[in-house]
Amino acid sequence: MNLKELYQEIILDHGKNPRNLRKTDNFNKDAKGYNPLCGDKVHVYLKLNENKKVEDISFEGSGCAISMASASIMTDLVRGKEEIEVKEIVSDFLDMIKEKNELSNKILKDDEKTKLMCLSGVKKYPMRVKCATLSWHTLTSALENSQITINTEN
Amino acid sequence: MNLKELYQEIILDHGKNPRNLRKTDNFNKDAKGYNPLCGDKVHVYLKLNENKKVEDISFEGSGCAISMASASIMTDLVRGKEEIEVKEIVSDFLDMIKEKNELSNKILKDDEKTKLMCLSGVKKYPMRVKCATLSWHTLTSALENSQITINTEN
Amino acid sequence: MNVSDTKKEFPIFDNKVHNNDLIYLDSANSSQKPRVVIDRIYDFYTKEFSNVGRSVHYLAIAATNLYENTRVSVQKYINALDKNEIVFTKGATEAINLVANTFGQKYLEEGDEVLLTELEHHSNYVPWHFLRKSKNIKIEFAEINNDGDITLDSIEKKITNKTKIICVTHLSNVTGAILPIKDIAKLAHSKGIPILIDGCQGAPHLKLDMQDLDCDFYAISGHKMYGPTGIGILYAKKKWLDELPPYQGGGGMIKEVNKNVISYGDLPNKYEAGTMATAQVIAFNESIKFLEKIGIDNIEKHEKELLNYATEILGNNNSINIVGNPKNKGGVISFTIEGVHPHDIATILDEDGVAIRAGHHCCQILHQKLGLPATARVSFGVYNTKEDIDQLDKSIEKCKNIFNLK
Amino acid sequence: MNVSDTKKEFPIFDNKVHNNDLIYLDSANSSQKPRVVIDRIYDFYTKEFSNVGRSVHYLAIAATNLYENTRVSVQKYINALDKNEIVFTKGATEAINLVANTFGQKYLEEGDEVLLTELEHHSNYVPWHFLRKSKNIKIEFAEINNDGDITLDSIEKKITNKTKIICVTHLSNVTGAILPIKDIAKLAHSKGIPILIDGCQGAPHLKLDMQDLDCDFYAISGHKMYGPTGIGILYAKKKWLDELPPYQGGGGMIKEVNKNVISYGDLPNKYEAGTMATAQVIAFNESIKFLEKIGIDNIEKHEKELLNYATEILGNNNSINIVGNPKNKGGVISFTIEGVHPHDIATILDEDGVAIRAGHHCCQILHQKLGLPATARVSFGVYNTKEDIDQLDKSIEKCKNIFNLK
Ligand SMILES: Cc1ncc(COP(=O)(O)O)c(C=O)c1O
Ligand SMILES: Cc1ncc(COP(=O)(O)O)c(C=O)c1O
Repeated sequence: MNLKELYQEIILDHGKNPRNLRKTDNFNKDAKGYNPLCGDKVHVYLKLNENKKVEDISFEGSGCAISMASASIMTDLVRGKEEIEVKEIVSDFLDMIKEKNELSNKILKDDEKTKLMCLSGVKKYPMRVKCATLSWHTLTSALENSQITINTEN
Repeated sequence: MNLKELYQEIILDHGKNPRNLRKTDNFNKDAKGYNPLCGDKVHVYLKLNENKKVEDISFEGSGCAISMASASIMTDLVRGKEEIEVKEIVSDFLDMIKEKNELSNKILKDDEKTKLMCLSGVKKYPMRVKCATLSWHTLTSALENSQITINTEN
Repeated sequence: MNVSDTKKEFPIFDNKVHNNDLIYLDSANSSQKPRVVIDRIYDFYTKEFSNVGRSVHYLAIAATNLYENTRVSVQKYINALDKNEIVFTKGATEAINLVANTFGQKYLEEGDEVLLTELEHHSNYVPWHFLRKSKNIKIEFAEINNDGDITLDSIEKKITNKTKIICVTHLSNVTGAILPIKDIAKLAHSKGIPILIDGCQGAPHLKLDMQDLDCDFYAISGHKMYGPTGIGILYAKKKWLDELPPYQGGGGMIKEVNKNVISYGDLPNKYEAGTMATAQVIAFNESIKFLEKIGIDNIEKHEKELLNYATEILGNNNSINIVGNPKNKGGVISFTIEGVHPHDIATILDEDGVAIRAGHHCCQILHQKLGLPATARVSFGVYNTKEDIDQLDKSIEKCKNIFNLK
Repeated sequence: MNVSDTKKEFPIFDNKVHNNDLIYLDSANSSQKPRVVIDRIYDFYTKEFSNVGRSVHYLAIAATNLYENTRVSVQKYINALDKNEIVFTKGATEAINLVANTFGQKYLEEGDEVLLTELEHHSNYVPWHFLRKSKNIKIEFAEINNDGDITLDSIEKKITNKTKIICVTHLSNVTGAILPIKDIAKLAHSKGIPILIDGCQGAPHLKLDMQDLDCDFYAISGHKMYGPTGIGILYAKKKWLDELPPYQGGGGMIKEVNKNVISYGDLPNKYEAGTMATAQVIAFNESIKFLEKIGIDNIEKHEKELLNYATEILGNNNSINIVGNPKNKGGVISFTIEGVHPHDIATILDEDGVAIRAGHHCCQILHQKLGLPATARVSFGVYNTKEDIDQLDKSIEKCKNIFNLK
């Protein structure tokens, strides 16, 4: 049953008790994401240190279980990574959600990848893909310091 | 065949050589008629004398055989009539075109009525009824001295 | 026609969704179409198609007559005085834009006020917002009370001597509140203010009598009224249509055109520029006949029963919070479940074939006021049954199970 | 598909008109619909209907995908760079109104000039006239030459440093003249002026390549392109759609709404307020596929053959005067018969099942210039054959007989 794959325990857990749902003190990068059709909102805050390493990452926002869990898992996994690694993880995740069957990056550990793969259940729910990817697109935008609000409608 | 009824010789004759296609000198009533969809135009001029009798009536304009013949026959028939008689003829004609099978006024002579009945062929051509009635509506408007351009669209 | 049999008239219900029967509870979004309407479109295109009004050949004459017949049917259905008070548009949104644009052009000046309510759909707010930007007018919002209701009082409070038009929904697409339109019209007219009704949710479900309501403008969506997409209706009192300028310019709406001046056609042409949605207008006549056959009284009764039944069932569910409790309510229930986001509810219900809507329903002002980013909404049409609500109830239970709720 | 067989694809031709076969020569007014398009509408309403974009249930997702598929098909068909350069409207008239309104708001000021041609349809004149009234701009008309043609030269002559936009038809719906769009675009762009093409008659009959034509705006009518009524397309270069303000306001076109400010959605939503003509857009995909299957080169060739054949036959008839003699001509012939008014011609032809149009064809400027109050017009579509023209010829003879002409 697809629903069981979509709403795995780990998703429900992160959805209900999202990690890193706060605002990083002295963040130096941030971006907002918005899905105008369903009203999901996310604001991602990053603190990169002088070595371009993610010293802290957090988010604020509201949304469905999928979007909250996705943001929660994402922030957990990229903390401590270098900027260039973060970008690789993001693009690997987005590729996986769009077309690939697995993650291919060499940065995350196997158990971390397993955690991330829990989000792959949305692939059967095209309208919910946006929920899973909103925070990731927003993270990219924060890294690029672009001023545009990310809009997953398009 | 309906077409033969529509385009009787008398219609073709009046359509080709419309009587009273000119502008009455010293007219004291006039009105314009217009059919915006097909572009038919008519301008009716009247000279009523002090006894409210039609001393002269004429028209200018362009249009199809039906509309030209109708204006031509109309102007022929109402010349010399009293205003009140003209109104009766007009409403009798319009009733005939719309629903009745014959003319019931007591003003026109039988041969005049026969002439007028030649226009009844349009009854089978709903889109052409407007062509036959445009000049008549315009005559009414001239008598009422209304400033509105008659529009047979409605 | 017996209202309990109407499901059979809708071919869509012969189809399965995820191997389940379709339980369609999203009619406030768009209604399904009865066979008579679909067949009419088919027949028109296969046997009778032509553009209207412009040619004098057989098909064109027939199409023109059919097109105008719908105007008369609508006139009668809503009890308008004149068939030319019926303007065809592409939807209710366009109908409201038409009024905002032309009324704004002619009557609104800097500092003037337009009075809306907090219940309004974006389609009855954004067109007025355009005037706020272009003409520097002000927009005021009558406030909802704790029940999610708009009272006459809340409207009266916001009327000033600058208020130039009052624009309110007939039936809220979120709380289901039915507004006291007749009283609002009386109040407004006593102060010389015209009123516009967003009738999107009113038209398919309530008796429409323009003489009784006495509103100046009433906007209708065809596709929510068992009609095709791409057609809407603006009812407006003739004096407004005579006085206001045209909205769109093009073929069919003119009288005479030359290089320096243009004169506009009479009603109804003045507001129907270009080739209209001919087939849709013609098929919409079948929607009206369909509604007439069932009878609006029967529809109101049927939907009230469904509403009561659903309210009882959902109300008995501890996890469910129904949004608003208006005195007079139509067949719309918005709700939230503590601990489950509306989008997750919608996805889980969909797996059982139960189609509902989740989101802000184009009513962000209201959701902000309620402090809710989104709600789940069920809404009824003639084809719904109590069994549909039983299935809804079961699927909501499933939803709670998945989210480990009691 | 062989173009000579296409008549069979159109169910309308199974019907009789006044007991005669239908000879449809009024495609410039509106085209007939192939079975694939009609069936698609039927199937969509009976099996798949839902509103697009707003709900997350199964039917809504499917409808949204189908709707967006049409956008991509249109993009490819006209070779636009980006699918978001395709805006769905209710018709070409609305598309032109959209541009006139938004471009006018943003870029036109008192004294500015808009350059049209004497060939323009009212739909490409009245929307600009509105700006003449509201903004005090000027409208100039490039003049036709003796052949009823618009040359590059006649456009160049009227360009001044006040010219802000040039709006021309692709193919005249009266003389059939095909305008040198590519050259006009080059000329205009060399002076920094954008151009809008009224593509109503171009789109169904000519190869469309937005990169080659390089126009800024291109307006299309779905119903003239073998598609349903109630749908049109505005192609616009992305930079314009990004820069111009929205046209209609309502649900679906917003980003965030609160009581004081509203932000608008990104493309394509920004210009698609309210519920769109969902079924029509979805079915229009079949029109595009139908055209692609035949191939636009084959269509151009077929219609050119018909044009040549008809021109020869009508040209041999002494009583007939063909209007205009443009160098490059599409499948439209307007004519007059000395001594028979066009409306009488149309009525007499109709009795034989031959459907043509008579009147000013929404081109009063041109008819004034030609000194003709009305003309008769035959226009071709993929389904026409040489036999149709033979019947036309016979019926014209009958017409002359009735009017006692030689
Ligand atoms: C050249 C031209 N422009 C514009 C239009 C208007 O198109 P529509 O009526 O589909 O909006 C037409 C069709 O009547 C046309 O032939
Ligand atoms: C209350 C209300 N107003 C306006 C609209 C807009 O109607 P449409 O999208 O048919 O133009 C809707 C439907 O979404 C509605 O529910």
